[in-house]
Amino acid sequence: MKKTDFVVRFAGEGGAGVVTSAEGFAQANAQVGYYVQTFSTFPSQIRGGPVWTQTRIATEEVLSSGDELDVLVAFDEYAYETHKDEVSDSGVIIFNSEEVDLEPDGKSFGMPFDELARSTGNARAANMIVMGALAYLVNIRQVILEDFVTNRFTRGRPNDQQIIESNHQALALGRAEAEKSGFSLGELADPIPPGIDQILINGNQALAVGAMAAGLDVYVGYPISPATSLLVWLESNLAGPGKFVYQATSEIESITSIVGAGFAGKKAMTGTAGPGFSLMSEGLGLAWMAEIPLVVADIQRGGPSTGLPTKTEQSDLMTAMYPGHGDVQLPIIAPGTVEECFYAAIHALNWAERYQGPVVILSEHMLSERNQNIPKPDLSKINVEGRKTYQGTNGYHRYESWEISPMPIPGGPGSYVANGSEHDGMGDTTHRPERHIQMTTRRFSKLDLLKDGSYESENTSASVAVMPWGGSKGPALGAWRELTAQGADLGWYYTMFLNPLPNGMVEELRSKDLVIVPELNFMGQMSAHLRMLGINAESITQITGLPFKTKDLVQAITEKAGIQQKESVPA
Amino acid sequence: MKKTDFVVRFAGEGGAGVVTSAEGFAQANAQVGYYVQTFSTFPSQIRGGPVWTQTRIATEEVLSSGDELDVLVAFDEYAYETHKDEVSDSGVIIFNSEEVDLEPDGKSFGMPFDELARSTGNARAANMIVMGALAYLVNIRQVILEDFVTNRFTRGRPNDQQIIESNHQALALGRAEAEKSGFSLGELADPIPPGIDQILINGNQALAVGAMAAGLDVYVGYPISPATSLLVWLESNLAGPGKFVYQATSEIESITSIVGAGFAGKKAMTGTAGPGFSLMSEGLGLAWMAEIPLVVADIQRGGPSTGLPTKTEQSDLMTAMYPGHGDVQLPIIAPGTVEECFYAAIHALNWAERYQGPVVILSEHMLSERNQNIPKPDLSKINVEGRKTYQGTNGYHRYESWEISPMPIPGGPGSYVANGSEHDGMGDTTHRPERHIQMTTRRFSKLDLLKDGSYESENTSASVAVMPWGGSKGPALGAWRELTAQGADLGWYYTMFLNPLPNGMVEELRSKDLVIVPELNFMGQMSAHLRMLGINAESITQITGLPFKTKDLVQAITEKAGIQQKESVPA
Amino acid sequence: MTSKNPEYDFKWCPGCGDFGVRRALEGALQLRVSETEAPMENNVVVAGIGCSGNMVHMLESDEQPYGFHGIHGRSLPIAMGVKMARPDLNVVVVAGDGDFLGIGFEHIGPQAARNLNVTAVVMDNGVYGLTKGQSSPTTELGVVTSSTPFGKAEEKLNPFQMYLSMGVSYIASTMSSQVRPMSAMMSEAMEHPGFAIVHVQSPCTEYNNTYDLLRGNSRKGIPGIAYDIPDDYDETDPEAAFQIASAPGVPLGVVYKDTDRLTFDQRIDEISEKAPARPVSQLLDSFTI
Amino acid sequence: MTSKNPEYDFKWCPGCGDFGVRRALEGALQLRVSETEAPMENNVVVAGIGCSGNMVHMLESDEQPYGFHGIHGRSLPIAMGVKMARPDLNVVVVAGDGDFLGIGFEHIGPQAARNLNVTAVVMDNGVYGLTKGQSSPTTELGVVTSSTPFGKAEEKLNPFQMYLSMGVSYIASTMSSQVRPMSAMMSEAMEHPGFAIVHVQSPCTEYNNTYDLLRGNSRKGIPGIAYDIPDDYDETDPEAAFQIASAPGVPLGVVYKDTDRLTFDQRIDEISEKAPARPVSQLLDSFTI
Ligand SMILES: Cc1ncc(C[n+]2csc(CCOP(=O)(O)OP(=O)(O)O)c2C)c(N)n1
Ligand SMILES: Cc1ncc(C[n+]2csc(CCOP(=O)(O)OP(=O)(O)O)c2C)c(N)n1
Ligand code: SF4
Ligand code: SF4
Ligand SMILES: [Mg+2]
Ligand SMILES: [Mg+2]
Repeated sequence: MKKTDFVVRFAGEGGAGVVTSAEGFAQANAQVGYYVQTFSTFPSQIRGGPVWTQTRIATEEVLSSGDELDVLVAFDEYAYETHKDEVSDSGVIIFNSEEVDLEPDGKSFGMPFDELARSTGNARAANMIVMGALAYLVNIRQVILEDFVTNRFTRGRPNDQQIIESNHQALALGRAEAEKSGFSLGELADPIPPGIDQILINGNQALAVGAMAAGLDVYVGYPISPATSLLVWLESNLAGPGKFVYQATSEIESITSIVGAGFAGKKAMTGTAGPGFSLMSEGLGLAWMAEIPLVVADIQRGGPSTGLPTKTEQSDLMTAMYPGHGDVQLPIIAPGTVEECFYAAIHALNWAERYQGPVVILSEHMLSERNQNIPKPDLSKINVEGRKTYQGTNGYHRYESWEISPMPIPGGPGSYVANGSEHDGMGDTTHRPERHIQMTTRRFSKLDLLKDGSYESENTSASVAVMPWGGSKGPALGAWRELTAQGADLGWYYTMFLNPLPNGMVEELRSKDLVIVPELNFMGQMSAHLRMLGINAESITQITGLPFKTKDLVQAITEKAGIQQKESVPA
Repeated sequence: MKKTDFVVRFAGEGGAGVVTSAEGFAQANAQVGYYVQTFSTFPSQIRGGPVWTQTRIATEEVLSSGDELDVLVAFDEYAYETHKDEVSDSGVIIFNSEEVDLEPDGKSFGMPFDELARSTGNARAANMIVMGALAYLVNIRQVILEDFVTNRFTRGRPNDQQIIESNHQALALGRAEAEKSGFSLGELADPIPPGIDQILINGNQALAVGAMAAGLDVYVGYPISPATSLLVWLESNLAGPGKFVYQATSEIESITSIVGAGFAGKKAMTGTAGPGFSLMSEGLGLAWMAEIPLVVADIQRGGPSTGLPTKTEQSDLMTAMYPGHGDVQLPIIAPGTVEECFYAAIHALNWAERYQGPVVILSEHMLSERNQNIPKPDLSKINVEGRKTYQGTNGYHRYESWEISPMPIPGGPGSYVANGSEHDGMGDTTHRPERHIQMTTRRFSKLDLLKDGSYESENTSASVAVMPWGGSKGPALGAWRELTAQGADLGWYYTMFLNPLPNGMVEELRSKDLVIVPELNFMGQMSAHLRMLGINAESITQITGLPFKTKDLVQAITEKAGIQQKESVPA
Repeated sequence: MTSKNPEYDFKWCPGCGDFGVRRALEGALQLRVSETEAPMENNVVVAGIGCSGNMVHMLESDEQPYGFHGIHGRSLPIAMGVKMARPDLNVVVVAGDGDFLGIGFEHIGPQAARNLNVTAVVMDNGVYGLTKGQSSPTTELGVVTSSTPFGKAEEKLNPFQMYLSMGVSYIASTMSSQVRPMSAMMSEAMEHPGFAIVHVQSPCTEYNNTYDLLRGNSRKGIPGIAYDIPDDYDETDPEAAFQIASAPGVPLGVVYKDTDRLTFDQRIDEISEKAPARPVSQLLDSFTI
Repeated sequence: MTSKNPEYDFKWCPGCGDFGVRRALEGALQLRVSETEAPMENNVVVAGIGCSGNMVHMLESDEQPYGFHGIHGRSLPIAMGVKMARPDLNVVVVAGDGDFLGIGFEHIGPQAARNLNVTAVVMDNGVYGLTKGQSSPTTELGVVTSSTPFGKAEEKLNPFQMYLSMGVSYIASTMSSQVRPMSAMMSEAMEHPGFAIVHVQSPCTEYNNTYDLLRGNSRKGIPGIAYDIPDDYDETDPEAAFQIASAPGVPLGVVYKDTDRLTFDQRIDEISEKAPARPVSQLLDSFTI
């Protein structure tokens, strides 16, 4: 039987070509219809430092970056030592024999990456040497990589041909080396091209393009890992009349300036990570109170405080929901895949306009850096919502009604005062009890407009269900499928609309004996929220700064569900 | 039967003597052993504006400011119109006939406050005119007020005698006027002096003195209602070598500077209200992460955002518990009475030292402004906890262990880096998974040291219980007593230690069919937290900016408990 | 808007300097409406938190500008959001010394560096009025306030030196009693291409009554520290401006003016001309495998 | 502390200016220990967030000062807390241009007004290093960075004018390659009674390599903008200081020094002498009915 799935990790010093090899290999295979996913971790230091990128190639959609390695490509000694234990029993290690010397161990083979590259006359072709070797190991047709090379280096420059040839030669050399080594991992099944247009994109890029597809006008952000790439990408791409993108001096300036832009009629957004989100606490309360549409994308990293800037975690849920003092509860959309990052941004901007208030997107380091081929969104099918603006004459009182009402835009009729103090219909400050009751009711009633989100549910008759959120969706789905295949009676629930939860979902979940929530935090934040809603939920948590492994979840779910089944016997 | 309870509201323009009359009347009666409580509301404007203060006098401890008025003292027309409907059927209205003119309505009588005052040769004696009249209405012995006057104005100044006489005269005139009016409310029973030393103090004063009793060294605060009085009072009273009190430039400076002071070995505190608390979000996360002892007193007001600065609310619970991004959950102590404000401060400072981290005191506008006579704290009985500091030699790693460990103090041995990034034993930044696991476990394990708090419980066998928090304790206790007296089978639970809840309390509450939580917010924040903990809790909420009335709670609890009883029949 | 609104119950104390500032601002806004023939709704007043900020509710014209009464210290970034979203609108900030120069201080420099085209009216009373009399950055060293019972331990901030070294491109100084000249300054500031600050000495009769100090009081033999900037003064000369800023007393007039700098929105326009505005479909295509 | 700590994995890039600053600071701290005979533990280094702030983990002496690696932009108020809690300790802030002059800008003025007796070492590389090359307040107008692909739309902030107008009482300017003079400045700054800033041009070889620009490069025909402040310069003269601050180029030396002002802790001491220190029992008595 042919392999349907291939996991390779490239590891070495930053700058050694680790990332380019990994992403090149992914792209080459994506081009012929394989499903690919890459996951990278970077050190905190700027230049050099240990880097690794994992590429997974499969004939079906890839849910996670893979638990075990089929191949480890070790660019140096440290990389070899650090990662060798994650290679599966049947796996192979390719190491750079210029950096590492090893007794034959029946599992590894070395080749001189750079020497071979230089022999092609192109010192920068080391990554092609590696790719050639990999191609041999799982028997990927050479032409796939050759075509990739040809496309990439056909740039209309005089030396194109020369570069292409040297790279083809490198591929051949690598392939030959692998063949010499005598190792083989069998044959990777032919791709099953999805037959639709695809794009290869990472989570933050998808989020940014999605926001633009939803009509983003203004983006103000302050650099912070892993959200900086949103700012950097939009600085180059959010262009044209009426658009404004800028680097603020702090997150306090980011949030308060988009409050101003939202008030002035624009679709405005900022992006940040935990520390910046905490600084936005007061500004978010203002947007809620004054009813200003805007979106904050919190690309979560390890917390609290400065925490773990380059690690992944799902620990900002509580603060996203209750960002500050007083009665406030923010709408939250948390994408679980690279593709969902695109749609989460669209829904978030739509929600902000629809309920006239702030919306939080909770993404994650893991998604922001992940490259994946996804179906190319069909823009013609996307529903973009505009703001219900006031068109009448002056004398209108924006806040007069008990529920949502058209919003006047500066420069147009209906001038009022947007006010962070409790206010009356026209926005003037007041302390009358009846006004505080009316306005609070008004603000919360608007959340009901956002219960139209969709959710996934499978085997809904089961009394125990699995319900991950965000980036833990992939590994959890993998584990659920595996357990279900083994005959376990487990329900599956998933939504990216965390608050408010889609209509009907809460009721369904309340009927379960147990809802198991895999999440990457210590407190079990999502299960706590579900318990608040009267759902009997428990978390499976992990705080390693890395995504769940499917096999770990299979075990943890088995235990939790098992325990529960026993307990529920006497009842 | 004699009256055991007397509620009078003084209302008029700011500056007209409303507050002095109310507090003077309270103090005079407190001096002879009555239990008194005053509650004031002020307008947002600075000078003038409508003010009212309510004074309650009773022969037993006063739980709330009182639902209905026995007497309204209206200094002007507006005051009369605004408050007259809150006077009980048997009540009386005294109005200033110079400002209000009224047809006799069988319920009100007027007298010329200022004219009468001037006739004593002391134009500032109007408040004594009023007190004299009040004394007659409930037959308070004149000597009580006369002695009060004598004490207050014996200041060793040449004209003391003259002032005292004019005031005595004013008391007599007021009494005579009331007698003329023909009104009477029966006789207030003689006081039952508690036979212990008492002090008359408001919530913020009690909190500040309590903090000093616990050894407060450093206070840095930024003005904000209703917390400003903490700063102002401490600026004058937190003095002496090694003490530091200062007005910061913002709440961000407040919190980060006390982080520095706590790190340097001091008992440090700041005070604020909602908007300032939101700005402290990032700083609080730092204190949690770096494990720095400090206390933040959040004197809650109406929220969110700038909200209702001069109104009372209990809506900062969620943000106090989850102040920012990442896995963090802060200890919270919420006083429910003026007396508890004093002890809450002591416990909070003790907790901060004991678990080496930030502690939040959640007080309320309602308590901060309330004057009440309370047993004078016996300082000899107070347990003040110091910090477990490191005394060894250098090379010590503060964060090495999995649980709490002695803290080195700058200037002494054991230098380390206090770090807001995830760190190793000596405080250097690290990204290793095992460290994040260890440090997170360490930080949360320390919360277990704080479960020693006490809690009140009555009729614990009942399946339905009432459990208020904070300032709603008084009215809830009144309602619970009334219902219990009527034969309802209701349990009573109360603690000021909201997080972590005292040992055993959670287990007890889990055994209830229903825990009813009266709280002054919209979301029902405390009951949500209890549901997270697996307790079947529901809230009774109110968002008028005013405290609960006992009678309203009696009704609401009856309904909730009633509903529940029906439902629980089939089971 | 309160002239017709009983629900709004805040009032300034009798004699508060802010009354004069309000009259001046009302005048400048009216004038702008009549001169530009753009409706009053093209004006946005962004207010800080303080007695001063309440002005946004108290403008008594029938036609009302838009208003934003935000959070303490953040009026400038909110104003930036409004202005960069709609450069065609006239955006005016009204704030107190504590709001603008204290907790909000961090926002002045960046807007000066950008030359954001808004006008800020700062009502400086050297005290925190709304919170009842604590010291502010412009309270003198040693002064006793409710929060400094033994005297302020901090030196007074010099607003004009700050504005100059930050590069604010229009700086005017006046006092609340000078309604007409103040109103003219405000009009000029709104016209000015760039970041303009009208810094007004606006006495707090309740906690820091400086009327005599400013205008002098012959009966009490108080000289008065406010003085008119001489006519021959060159307001475009930074050197001269620094001298005035460093000298004692309160100058009345335009301290500094630089009309040659591009405004933030102009710079952003220049940039967007360089920036390729590609439709979203093209951006998606760029990720084609 | 990293010389002996494998767990700490951050490294500066080869050639980073911060290496030189570290050597200078290590020297100044060592010198202080030997001169004052107070142990190294009497020194506290409060770090900002950035490549620069990582210095707090990298001091390679065996005896280690205390360190605080806090949050972005808040090193000054943390330092104030430490200093006012323990005036006997020597408190040093190490931070980058973004941390100190950007998000943390609001904290400089108040500390200058208080004359807080701490030393701040600012590593100015005109860029956000740790986040990989975005513009900072000291990035020149029009410069292209990863966050300003079409050029920065904001004028550069002039740190020295800022420090002067805020009233910082000791201001020195140097560059990272001048280890010995820099170390001497740091020592003097620690000695200085009041708020001292040592502003260091510390090139970022990865994103903003200004070595040639600063020191010049004859081969490339680059003159070099750093120059020594002449010996006859009067560092106590604010006028002169303002001129240097406004002139082009990077001065090397002490720009301004005022040793006559009281420090914040001295002022607070004066106050506490006026303030009656009453025992808690007495305070309680004052509330007796
Ligand atoms: C974050 C926050 N902190 C504190 C306050 C309380 N507060 C309201 S106004 C004010 C200062 C007012 O002083 P100023 O800005 O000078 O205005 P003024 O009242 O003197 O006109 C303060 C501290 C607040 N509303 N928000
Ligand atoms: C609140 C917050 N916002 C953003 C960041 C991300 N961040 C870390 S360092 C830094 C700026 C570093 O620049 P600089 O202060 O100049 O130091 P350098 O790295 O250049 O030495 C930023 C924006 C953060 N850690 N915290
Ligand atoms: S307190 Fe001062 S600033 Fe506020 S309204 Fe009264 S006079 Fe004006
Ligand atoms: S990025 Fe720049 S500042 Fe940071 S370590 Fe490298 S050279 Fe130094
Ligand atoms: Mg003021
Ligand atoms: Mg920098």
